[in-house]
Amino acid sequence: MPASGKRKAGPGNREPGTETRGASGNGKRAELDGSRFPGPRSQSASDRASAKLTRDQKIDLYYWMRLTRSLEERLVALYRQTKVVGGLFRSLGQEADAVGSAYALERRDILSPLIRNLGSMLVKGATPLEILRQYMAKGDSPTRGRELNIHFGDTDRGFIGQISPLGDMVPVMAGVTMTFKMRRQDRVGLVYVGDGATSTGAFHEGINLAAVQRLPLVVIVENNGYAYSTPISKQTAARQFVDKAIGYGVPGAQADGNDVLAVYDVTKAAVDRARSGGGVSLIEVMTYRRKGHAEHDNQSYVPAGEIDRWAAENDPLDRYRVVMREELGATDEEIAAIDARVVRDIDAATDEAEKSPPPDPLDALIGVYADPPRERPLWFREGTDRAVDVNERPEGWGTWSGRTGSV
Amino acid sequence: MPASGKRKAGPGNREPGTETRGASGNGKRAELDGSRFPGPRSQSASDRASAKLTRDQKIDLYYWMRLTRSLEERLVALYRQTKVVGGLFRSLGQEADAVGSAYALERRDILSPLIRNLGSMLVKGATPLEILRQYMAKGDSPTRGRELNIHFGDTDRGFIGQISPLGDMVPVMAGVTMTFKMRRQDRVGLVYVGDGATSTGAFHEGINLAAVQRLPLVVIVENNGYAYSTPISKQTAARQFVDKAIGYGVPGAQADGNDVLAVYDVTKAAVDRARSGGGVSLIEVMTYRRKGHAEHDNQSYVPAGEIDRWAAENDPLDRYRVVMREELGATDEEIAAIDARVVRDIDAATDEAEKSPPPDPLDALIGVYADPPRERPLWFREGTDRAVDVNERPEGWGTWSGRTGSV
Amino acid sequence: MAEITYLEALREALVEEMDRDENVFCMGEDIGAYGGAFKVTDGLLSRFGESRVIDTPISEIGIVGAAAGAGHMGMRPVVEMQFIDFIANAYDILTNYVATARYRAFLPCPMVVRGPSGGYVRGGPFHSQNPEAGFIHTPGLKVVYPATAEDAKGLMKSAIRDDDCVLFFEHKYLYRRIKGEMPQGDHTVPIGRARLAREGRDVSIITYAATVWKALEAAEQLEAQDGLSVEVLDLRTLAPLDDEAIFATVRKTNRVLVLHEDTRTGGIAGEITSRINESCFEWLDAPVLRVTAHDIPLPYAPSLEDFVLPQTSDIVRAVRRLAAY
Amino acid sequence: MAEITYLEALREALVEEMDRDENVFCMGEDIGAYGGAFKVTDGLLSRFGESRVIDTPISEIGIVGAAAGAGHMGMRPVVEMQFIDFIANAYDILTNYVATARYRAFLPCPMVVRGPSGGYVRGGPFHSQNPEAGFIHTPGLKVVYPATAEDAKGLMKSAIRDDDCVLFFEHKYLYRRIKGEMPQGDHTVPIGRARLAREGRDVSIITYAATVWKALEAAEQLEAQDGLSVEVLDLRTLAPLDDEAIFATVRKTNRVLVLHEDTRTGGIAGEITSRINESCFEWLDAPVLRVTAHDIPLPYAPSLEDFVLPQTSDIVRAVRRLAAY
Ligand SMILES: Cc1ncc(C[n+]2csc(CCOP(=O)(O)OP(=O)(O)O)c2C)c(N)n1
Ligand SMILES: Cc1ncc(C[n+]2csc(CCOP(=O)(O)OP(=O)(O)O)c2C)c(N)n1
Ligand SMILES: [Mg+2]
Ligand SMILES: [Mg+2]
Repeated sequence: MPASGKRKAGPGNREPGTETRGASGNGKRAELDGSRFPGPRSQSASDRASAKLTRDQKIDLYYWMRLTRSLEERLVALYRQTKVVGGLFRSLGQEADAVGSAYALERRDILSPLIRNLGSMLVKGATPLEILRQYMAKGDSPTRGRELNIHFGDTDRGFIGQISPLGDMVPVMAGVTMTFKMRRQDRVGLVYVGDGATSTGAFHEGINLAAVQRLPLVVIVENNGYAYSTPISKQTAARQFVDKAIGYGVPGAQADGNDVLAVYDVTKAAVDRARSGGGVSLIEVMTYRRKGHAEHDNQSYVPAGEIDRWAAENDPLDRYRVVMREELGATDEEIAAIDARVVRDIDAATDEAEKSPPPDPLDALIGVYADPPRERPLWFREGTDRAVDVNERPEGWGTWSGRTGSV
Repeated sequence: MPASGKRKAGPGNREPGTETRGASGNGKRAELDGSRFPGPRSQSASDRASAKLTRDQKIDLYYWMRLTRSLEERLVALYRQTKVVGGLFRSLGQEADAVGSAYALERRDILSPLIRNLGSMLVKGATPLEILRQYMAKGDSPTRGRELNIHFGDTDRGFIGQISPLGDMVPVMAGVTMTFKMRRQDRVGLVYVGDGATSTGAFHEGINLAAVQRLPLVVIVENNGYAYSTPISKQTAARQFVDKAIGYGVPGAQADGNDVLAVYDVTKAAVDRARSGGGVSLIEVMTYRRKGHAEHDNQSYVPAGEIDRWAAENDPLDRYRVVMREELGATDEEIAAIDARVVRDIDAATDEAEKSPPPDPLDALIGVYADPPRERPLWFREGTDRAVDVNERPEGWGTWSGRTGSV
Repeated sequence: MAEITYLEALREALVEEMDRDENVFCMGEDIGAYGGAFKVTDGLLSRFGESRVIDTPISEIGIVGAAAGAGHMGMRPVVEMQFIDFIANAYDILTNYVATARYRAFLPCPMVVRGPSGGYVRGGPFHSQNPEAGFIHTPGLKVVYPATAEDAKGLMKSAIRDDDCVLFFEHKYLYRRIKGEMPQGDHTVPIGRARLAREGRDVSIITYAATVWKALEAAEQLEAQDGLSVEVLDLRTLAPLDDEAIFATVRKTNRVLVLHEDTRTGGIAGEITSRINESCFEWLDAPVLRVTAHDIPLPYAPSLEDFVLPQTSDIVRAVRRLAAY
Repeated sequence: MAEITYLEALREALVEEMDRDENVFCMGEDIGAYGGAFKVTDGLLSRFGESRVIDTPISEIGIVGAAAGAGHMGMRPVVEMQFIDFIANAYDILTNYVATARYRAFLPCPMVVRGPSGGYVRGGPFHSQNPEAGFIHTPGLKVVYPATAEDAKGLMKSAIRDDDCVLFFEHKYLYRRIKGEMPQGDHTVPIGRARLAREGRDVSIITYAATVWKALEAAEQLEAQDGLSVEVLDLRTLAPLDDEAIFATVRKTNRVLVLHEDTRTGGIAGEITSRINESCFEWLDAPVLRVTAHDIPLPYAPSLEDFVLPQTSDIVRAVRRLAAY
């Protein structure tokens, strides 16, 4: 596999935050634990799971990464037009991590995505139309306007929407995979946590419970260098996140998160292990968050040059295009055709999504419980079908006595 | 140090639960991490911190262990006389762990004991009289009858009482030691967690925060084989609790928890490290809980013979008496004199404690807040100075219509 | 039929539901080999095996979260908090994840979180709590708290069959003190329906759990000593509240005492008072009064615990005041 | 003097208190280099340095627990929840450890837990919460929730100086929309004291935080359109409640609306209604009514959020009903 060197981290491609990590340690990297399954780098090219992917499948990986990136770019445009309600979260530079890992699952498997796993959701069958409607808080969005951005799921297609409190999806996915095990189903679960979320009690309790129960669960720690503004050196004193595997007694592995095939390989190995009764694995994928936590974040806390270096030297799409050309013999035309298809798909979805109406206010009352299926409107709302009088909002409250500041 | 072989685990002295541990691993013990400070076994006898203890201090260690055990035995007698209010928790077989570790602290240092750290509290200056009053819910007990058993503290003497929710003391002690660091005080904190409590989110968040901040905190995991009825194989898939140190990026060490000098040595090393700015350490002490979780627990879940074996072959007092005779030249008379002194101390304290009155009901109103310093009794209590009419209790509620079962 | 205790009634409900539906399973700390701190799940392990009676690490977040995930997949988990006090550790995942799952994600989340609750047992501040108020406040959760053995069984069976999360508070003082004869057959008690524990004309006491028995005791005293006829309404379900039953007793006696063991401020009595106020203001001949615990962490010594918690004599005093109003 | 925003007022309070007392320090996620998600702590790091402005891992239990430990040692920590919604993760350590420390162990536990709260900002179910009810219910905690910039500053300074734990809810909708002129000098506002935001004779609205502004807007409308004189009481402190101020306004107008943004069942309105009932029953000419959010996890789409939350027109309707009663 001649291009494998290209997939290795380049010179500018140092791991995020290495200058401060291991602050409390001696700087030495931990010995790899013998019980860890071999990571992709220690395998010969033909042993890699990705060696078994067809050319079409490998091209597919590019399509999903491209779709992820372009869809987010469309969302940026809509955000600037104030059509997105609330914040916009990017996964720029992390597309390989999301797509490569999700691609290692079967349809019957279930994953729980995070805010930067748009790519995982697309691979699992979420559509651009759903994403666009969701971000624009439309009435026919997957959550009917109840939840924001990509917080939605579909157990049939195999993804469960996250909630905001970080770490909570780990115990939830322990329960999902506990069910697989109890029912002797041939299914696997995958849950993502950010470097930041590894500090939460929920992560700890969830992975520990899953490990003890030997559940078919893969836990991917996405080390993208930051949690909001917090660098990993302030998140953990561990020399690497994969070291946490040892404390839970589960195999651990690291992968270059900007190498889609490496991510696929390492995830596939863990998924196979889980499927064959080998229990939990913890994978650290090394990547980098090139945009702010959300669009409003100006990343003032990032050292000068760091982002540019990652963009210039370690973009997952750039890197994969090299692989496509060199290993798959893809031509510029073939790649351009995929890019064009992505744009068409997104254009069509955008047109469609923009047409959708906002939710009917009264839909708010439906489905807090299975029984009763509908809440009664409070007495002061009886006879009204919405909350806000037409003329109330523009003046707004907070304007009283000229006390309004600028928003 | 000729007796060092004796302090090593004997044949019956296997680590608790080894038959099931590492269920998900390959049974291989993890390589010791190079950054761990050397445990006592790898040190030559004269390097050990305990080599610097005077003979009196070493005799002292026996006094504290003996006092711990005998005081608990007295509590058992009082419990059988129904003079103890609520449950009784024993540390039988774990006295070395508690005493040896606390002995490594200075008076200005602060520790946070658990339910099986009566010995630590005694070393830190808690008195038998306080313990007895506390267990009997007396009005002049350290918490004036508000909290049970050994849940009390005194920051002057350097211990902070635990609360029941497990793990919570770890972040609290992170805050205590954060203060030491901020004020540049030459003080160290020590917090105990059980094998069971390592599974809690509070433990995880607390030790991780402390590790990142390089706080002068020693975390001792007391592996006594069980959490209530749960064996360690159902608590963690890790091959050993000390492995968790790696995931937090802190040095870890293990010690034979039934060897009071070994516990002292390993703790002293961690305390010295903390004091000199080296941050958090995690120590696993291997011991065994010979009584049930509390007195009511009949330990039906314990494999036959396990308790007897630990009692016969690995009692920390028995083992230390050998050391005292062989290394310190202690005579049977000298040891008997200490035992007698302990009994006298406890007898006197018991007589005194039994005299104490129960709390005045109205004391319940004092001190929920600094301001207001006292709650007002609810209107239906105005003019009364207690809650229960003399004749109300005997009939009691729950007797209605002959529905009372046995208690 | 022989009477069984409140605790045995709970166990019977678990066994029957696990027999009936293989999706029902139990999970918690020390519930298997040991049978639970109070032995509620005693015998379940040998009957149903390790895969349906799961001993877990000490991880309330983990257990509750896992139950949610299993619930999404069609299981019906019953999880134990060793003491209900430790439900505080799972507050986030219960109120943020579980309670909202159906609404925000259309995910079913059937599960029961059960545990020994309440005081009067010298358990001190962390083994005596009544944390219901914090959950009644959360849309998406249901909350039950039975006072009788019959209701313990019938509500547990309904809770397990409910398609949403039910918090099941069991009063540990009642576990072995209260007995009842179980109705034959598949005995369920509907969630959301109160029970008239005693009929009366003069004053209503609205309460639940252990204080139902205190109210009944006070009612007997008041009848004997004052000739007062006191009605006692046992709420049984705290969320959703049975407004109909509450309003009916108010309209009947026109004098209401709300009684609970929980601390006063922010306790459920406020909510009940508000609803009565909004819907039955004209029927009130006296203010709705509350008898509750003091706003104090529950101390452990008997003299202190008795002082902080509501007692029968307090109820007697309050009812007399209402009757004389 | 120039006006400053509610948010700037909070920052001023932090800076002044950190200047005044070296034991005051701040701790939280992204509060240092980034200055906090809403920039409340912007500039503190450069002014006070890393040892007094501490960026932490994502660990609400850890942060709150550490604050408690530091408080025991004489420090005065101010910890930020990035959104107050995440205080749910610290529910155990706050309600079990912190709230009881003084009572059960005579340990001082001064600390402030502060964070952006409340809705009307399209934040969805986990960035819009008003979790005050769960804490008002806990003896040992104090709870404040200011509506004005002056109170934001004055209460923050008092909270930091308080010897117990104060939960400080900051309404994120008000951060940059509300301005005020700060009184000269060491401006503190006492905890436990309500503020008469508007005097009136006919109906009282008792409320706090963002809905104070809605109440004032409704009052103006009602005056203009109906000639009604509406009094607005801004509670400012929710625990302990200012009974005196509450009872005074009830006795003055005899008609009361309790208004809050929080969900209805188990919200603080119930508690207030109960207290009014117990202490001012004879003064009431109408039932105490509530305007609150619906009992629904707060949805994100504007049309849905507006429907679930209380709006000015609801208040107008409710006051009219009270006035006509
Ligand atoms: C329990 C909890 N605390 C705080 C937050 C606020 N918050 C949202 S995202 C975030 C940073 C997450 O960082 P990381 O886990 O590394 O994921 P990334 O955004 O880098 O993918 C924080 C602090 C939260 N959502 N949940
Ligand atoms: C958060 C929490 N969950 C459950 C309990 C109930 N509980 C009390 S002690 C105990 C077992 C503790 O085991 P371990 O930590 O190993 O300590 P040991 O008793 O063995 O010293 C349990 C489950 C608790 N106190 N706190
Ligand atoms: Mg990150
Ligand atoms: Mg243990």
